[in-house]
Amino acid sequence: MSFFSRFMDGWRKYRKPGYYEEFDYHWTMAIDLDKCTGCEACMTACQAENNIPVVGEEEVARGREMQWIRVERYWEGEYPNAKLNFIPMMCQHCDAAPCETVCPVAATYHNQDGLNAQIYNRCIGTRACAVYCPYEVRYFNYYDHGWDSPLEQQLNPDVTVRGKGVMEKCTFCIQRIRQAKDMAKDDDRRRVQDGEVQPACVQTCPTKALVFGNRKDRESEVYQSMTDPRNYRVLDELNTDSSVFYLKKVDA
Amino acid sequence: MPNIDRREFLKLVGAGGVSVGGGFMLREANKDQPEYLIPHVLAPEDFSSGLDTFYNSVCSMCPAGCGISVRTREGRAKKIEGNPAHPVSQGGLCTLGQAGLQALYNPDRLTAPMRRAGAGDAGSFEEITWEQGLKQVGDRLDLLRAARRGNRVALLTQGVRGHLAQLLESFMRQLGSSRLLHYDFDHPHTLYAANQQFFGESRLPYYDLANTRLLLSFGADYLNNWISPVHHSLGFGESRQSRPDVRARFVQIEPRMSISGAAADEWIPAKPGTEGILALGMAHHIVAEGNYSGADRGAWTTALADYTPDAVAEQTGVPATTITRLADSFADTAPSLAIGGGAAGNHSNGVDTLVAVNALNYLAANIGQEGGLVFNPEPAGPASQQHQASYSAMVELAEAARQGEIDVLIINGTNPVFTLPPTAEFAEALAQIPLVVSLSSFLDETTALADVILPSHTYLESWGDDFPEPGMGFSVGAVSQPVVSPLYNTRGTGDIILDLARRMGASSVIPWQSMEEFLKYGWRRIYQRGDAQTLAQDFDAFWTSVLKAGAWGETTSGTTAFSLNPDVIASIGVAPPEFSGSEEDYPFILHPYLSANFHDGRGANLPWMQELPDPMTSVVYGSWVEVNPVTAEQMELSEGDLVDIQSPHGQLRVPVFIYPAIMPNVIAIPIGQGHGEYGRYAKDRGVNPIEILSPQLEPITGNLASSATRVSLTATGGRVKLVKTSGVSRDLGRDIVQHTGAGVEVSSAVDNSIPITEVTT
Amino acid sequence: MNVSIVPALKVLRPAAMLVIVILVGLVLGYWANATFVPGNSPEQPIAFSHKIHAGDNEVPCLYCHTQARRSPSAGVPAVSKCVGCHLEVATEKPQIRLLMSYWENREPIPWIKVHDLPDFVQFTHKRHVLANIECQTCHGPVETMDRITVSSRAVDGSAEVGHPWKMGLCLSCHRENEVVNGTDCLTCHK
Amino acid sequence: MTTETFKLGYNDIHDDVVRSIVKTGPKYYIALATAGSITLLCFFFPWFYQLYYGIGAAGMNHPGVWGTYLASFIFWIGLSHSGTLLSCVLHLTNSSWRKAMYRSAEAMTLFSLVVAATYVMVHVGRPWFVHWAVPYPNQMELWPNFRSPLMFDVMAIATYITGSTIFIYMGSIPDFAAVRDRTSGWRNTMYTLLSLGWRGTDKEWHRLHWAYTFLAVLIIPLAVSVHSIVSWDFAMSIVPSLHQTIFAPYFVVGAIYSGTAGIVTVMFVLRKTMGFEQYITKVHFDNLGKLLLVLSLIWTYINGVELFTAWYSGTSEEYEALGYKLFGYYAWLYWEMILFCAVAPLLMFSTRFRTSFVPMLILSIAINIGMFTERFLIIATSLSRQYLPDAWGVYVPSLVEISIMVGSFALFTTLFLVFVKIFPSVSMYEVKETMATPKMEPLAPASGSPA
Repeated sequence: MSFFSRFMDGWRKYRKPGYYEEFDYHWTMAIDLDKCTGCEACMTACQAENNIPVVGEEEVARGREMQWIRVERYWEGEYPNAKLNFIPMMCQHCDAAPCETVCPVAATYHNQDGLNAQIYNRCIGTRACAVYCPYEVRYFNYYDHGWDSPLEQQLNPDVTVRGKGVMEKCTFCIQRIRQAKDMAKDDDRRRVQDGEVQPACVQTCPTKALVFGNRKDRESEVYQSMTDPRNYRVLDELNTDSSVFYLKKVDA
Repeated sequence: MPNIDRREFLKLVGAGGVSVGGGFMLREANKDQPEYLIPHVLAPEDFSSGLDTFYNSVCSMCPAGCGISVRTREGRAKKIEGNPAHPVSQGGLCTLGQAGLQALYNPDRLTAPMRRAGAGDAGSFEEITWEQGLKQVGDRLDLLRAARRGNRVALLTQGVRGHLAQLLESFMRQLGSSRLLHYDFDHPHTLYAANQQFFGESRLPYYDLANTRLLLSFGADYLNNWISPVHHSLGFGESRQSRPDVRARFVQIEPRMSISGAAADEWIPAKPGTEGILALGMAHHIVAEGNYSGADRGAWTTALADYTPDAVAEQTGVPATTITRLADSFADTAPSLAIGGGAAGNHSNGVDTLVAVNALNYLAANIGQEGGLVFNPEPAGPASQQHQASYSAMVELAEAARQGEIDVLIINGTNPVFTLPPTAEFAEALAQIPLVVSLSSFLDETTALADVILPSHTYLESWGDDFPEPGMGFSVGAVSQPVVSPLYNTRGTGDIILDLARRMGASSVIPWQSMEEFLKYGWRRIYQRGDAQTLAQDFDAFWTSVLKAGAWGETTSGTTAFSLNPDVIASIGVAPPEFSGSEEDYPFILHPYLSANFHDGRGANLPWMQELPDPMTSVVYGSWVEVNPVTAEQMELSEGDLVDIQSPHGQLRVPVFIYPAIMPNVIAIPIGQGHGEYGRYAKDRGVNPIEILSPQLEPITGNLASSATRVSLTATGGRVKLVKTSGVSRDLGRDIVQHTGAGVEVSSAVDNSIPITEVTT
Repeated sequence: MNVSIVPALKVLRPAAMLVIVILVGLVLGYWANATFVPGNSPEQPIAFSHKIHAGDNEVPCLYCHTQARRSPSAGVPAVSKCVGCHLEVATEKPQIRLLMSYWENREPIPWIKVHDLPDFVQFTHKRHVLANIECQTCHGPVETMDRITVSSRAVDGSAEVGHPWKMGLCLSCHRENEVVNGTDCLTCHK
Repeated sequence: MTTETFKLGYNDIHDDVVRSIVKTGPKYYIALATAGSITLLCFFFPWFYQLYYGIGAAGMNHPGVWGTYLASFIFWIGLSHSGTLLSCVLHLTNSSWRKAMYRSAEAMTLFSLVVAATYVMVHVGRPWFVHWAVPYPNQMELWPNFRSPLMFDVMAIATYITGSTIFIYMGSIPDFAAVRDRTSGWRNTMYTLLSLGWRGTDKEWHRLHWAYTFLAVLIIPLAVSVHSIVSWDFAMSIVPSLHQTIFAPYFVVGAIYSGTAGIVTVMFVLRKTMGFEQYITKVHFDNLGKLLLVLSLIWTYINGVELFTAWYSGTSEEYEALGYKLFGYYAWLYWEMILFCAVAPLLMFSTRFRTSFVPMLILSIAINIGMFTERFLIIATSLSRQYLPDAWGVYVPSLVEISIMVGSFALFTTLFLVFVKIFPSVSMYEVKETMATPKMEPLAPASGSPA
């Protein structure tokens, strides 16, 4: 089979709707905005788990902060009826991700588990993905970050420390997913069970507002959440077909 | 091959030679430095390279006492997670708890014992050995003890519970000193006093948020800093959507919207210090409407006569209709729950306010009820609150020091120089004490003034235990074990105290060689409390199982029956709050609040916390003053404008942040920044509002009425860029955070046409 | 008037030859370094011979590298492990004396890492060992080496299989054995 | 045909041009030295600093991950469009007045492309891996992402560079030959090689013309495609105010617009510095002026359309982006652009303006400043106002960026200065074509004896 026909074949396969259905997993997150208190525990958990650097005051002032998950805040109304709504925002792992189409070296792509992968060592730093991402959740390493010794002793050995000129973003804690799969393999199960793997943010959330799991397992908690009548997806009108579901805030 | 003359040939040979060398060097230069594989000499049996080991322990970043489970790899702590088995945290953990790792691996830790260099100024120290340090202190203690002048020794510690508290107690008893003070800036003295008055026990009940249907919070920021935030958050989540058709309603009453206020369904600004009056207004309505039908109804009617909704509305600025509406729903919803604390408790009428809140619970019959107030049994282990020092107690200590009544002051963990207003003149007092010993792990403001520093382990390196206060309605305990071997030449607080005890010749009474040993001794008694089934296994098995589980619990629950002492009813009543400074000169009321990131300032040396956006404002690295938009408009202030904040006792210069949810005559500054010492990350950042607080007291407890300072605001014309991560905090009708009415059916998942296929696991 | 380019080329010839000679020289030098001073076989602090242990005495790999079957990293044995045998075995040999001196001073042996992957590759020994992949598949015929060398020879020592520490080899192997999602980047890079 | 060229004989042309190559005054060296050193100081030095420190040396930040580097890239690509495209079109339309200027125009194309390509390296975070964007078989079994507009870009630009290089080279073979015959020493050798043994036989001329026309036809669609693809780097995103169907034509027009303006500038300079007064004349400025005018009108029209559709859409996103463009942080730049690119060019309605050199020079420079601003605004305004207001921010270029921007012009100048000493910067044979054949003296008196 010639390269071209192989390539075209892959192209068609990739673009066929429901292409991902033949696989075992479709990792999905559901976030209940009615439970989220904006405490930002998820942010620190993520920073600790994923070796996210501290960039310092000057860099934050220049808009170079690094937050794979951030809590956005939106005020509503005026005093005395002012209300503050929080919404955690991280990579939505879109099934139709704009960022994936634009990367010239395919450093970001969609894998068979419904994850939007970012391969640091393949990235050449065109930053096009960050432009194309409507959720603004991709963060760029503008230089090599350092850790004041001995802070570097805390770094997670399972996660690559990114160097300068590389784009990075939320991975749904891929290292934990891999570990869970590894365990499943050990006691030869075909599939990871629900609740066996939790990203750092989900694990730490004090109100349990975040739920993570395999969408394709109908018993899973996340499936229950994403089929909740309150569910919606941010910027759904862009047809990014994202894998992060939000549950509407309830006015009462 | 064309003929080449000699010169040509030599040229070529030369060039060839050079280039061969060049090529050789090229590869030589590209070789990377060798890496080394350093094996163990003797491998510990629980060690396996490349695999995680989890240790359960207890978080000490704040007094809540959450259970944690620390992931370590090859002897280094990598991640702190909530311990699912621990009833307080149940797997959850707050951001400060996560950042405990950076306390352990902080670059600015004290690495060895030190002594003030000569008569040198603060901060210049010389390194000494432990023997030297301990000898210097121990000898002094021994002398004093021998001379029966032990009372000239004072021990000032952060609020510690469990056997360390007991150890300190017996240590001081051996010295014959009564000067054992636990000091936390945010200790809810008024709450304890109020419970003492109302329930007759100076303990905290368990607030059952998980099962309540309506929560009225009078100034208590229960999701952020109040008592046990993580556990409250769990309860909050539990009563929001976790069970089918159960959704509790949360109402927050406070002058400045806190995180809890943002999470609440309704936020009601009431004039600072009038929360108690509001509570009584509601109580009045409940009784008047006949929603309360207890035997003592008559007594209540008379006691609450003055607090008619209209009168209360007049005082609190909350409309009468709101008061009655809340009162009705509070009485009708069962179980409902009212909690009070935070700023509401830090006024001149703090205790009365919180008594009033208790009364509200009493009238709605929430006491001893699931979903209401649940009384705790006696904690299984030693508790500490009876030693908690109020502001006036600290002032007394300072006064005693100035009188020269104190020879030795041992300070453990707490940082009064930072958390006491200058009016207490604590720093000056320290200068009067001949020997100030600090056991802190960091060079904070207080430690900088010490004469000898005996640096202690961080909580991740040392032994200890904890009996959370409040309990969970049943007895809970947990042992905190070292998760990594000590990084530096430091020692555990307990071990230092034990060593000092030996040196002052108290080893007959305090014979233990190490904290671990003492813990085992103490826990043996707890083990003996157990039933036949637990007793069946021997103590060591029990001990290891407690360490493994990271938590220990008992099903014994506190009393449910409660009868109110009639005198209380008669005494009920809340006086209007007193503020320092006249309203003319100081038009604004200062509302200092514990920062979400730094707690009372202890988190300021953690880079993660410094760079974590403040939840409400997204400001990082620094301080700000929150001003109501209307006020700002009147004073022509915009974000980043530098203003001078003048109180009767001091002045601060801070940038303005326009805060949509704060009363027009109130301004708020977060506590936690403004350190003068405390490491590279904390030093010289922002301001510390405590510096300008007036020494306004709550008479019953002697607690500092920290929310009762009036200030004035003057623009300086200066301007700075407020460093924050948020761009624009309005969603401009883009429907990013979507809402729905309660129980209204909205688009179902099918509409989203999510491809879902059956899989069999 | 001469318009042909040939004479012009003639003029250029010496320059051209110079260039050619220099290029050849560079390649030659590079090659010489690669063959005669290879960086992939460093002198170890103790001249430990895999040939004697794994080869002649047929000590199984996992006897010393115990971690390999349950952990991502194979791990080097603790000094105690070596001493365990060498209290009796071959005690008089100079190298063993050297080992003992480390042991007596309670010093670890600073072995130099030979097989080194970049930090962005997350390789796990466990899965490969449990899948019964011969250690030699990637590490070469160690049982024949006195000093460990990154070898590009196949298990049977027959043909070159290409450098074992290049991504291509991982991929081809994953392809042959039809590893589930074996060519997904996230399998090794994260 | 204008009258001046009639005064010239073939030899005059040759002498003039060859002189411009062989005779080098100190002025030239000074110019070259200055340009070269500025290039080093302002372009390469900051770039190497950035390579060492990371892209952080530039002012880019979280919402604004693209900045002046990409703006300059588009600008240079745009500039490149002038030359080749122009000379192709004019060649095919057989308009004689172009012949004096097209060589320099093509040179401009080539060098702007080179500079643009360098800018790609400056822009990306890890230039040392940029070859991964090129499809070639490798042991990693990895290919570039063929769906990516950026990848199209790499292809298109590579092709375009090759195409225009061949085009300019082929066009100048006869002139190389001509120079060859008038030079000696190493120059002679060089031109002998460059001219590939050109004799000037009818056959050669015929083939040259045929191939030349063929290439011209080939390059026009290529040029158009290149800039369409560049525009898709933006238009294929879903960023409000970038996601627009009109972008491809918009960019192409913009490119030719700025390119033509660029030619005016270059021609003015050549005319003054190389003493080509007779070859580059009012006529050229007049015609180019007309062309510029038309282009500016089209450009203005497309801008208007863009604004209208944004307003008409009525969505919060487009609205916000529009308002921000017109009245936001960068508003002053926007109005500057309108002034330079839409209003000022209207002056060219008057023939007097078109035929006067200095004003045309000023205008052409103004237009290119405006066009650079346009490219900058396209990126800056839309990136700072996207879907989630919480993530909004502002991008301000850093000193390094500005210096590199300045340096890139110096780089361009340097290349051009080198060019004029190697290439005959005016196409001699084509100028000759435009001249009446001069009177020939009979070689010998006719002897009356019939054989």
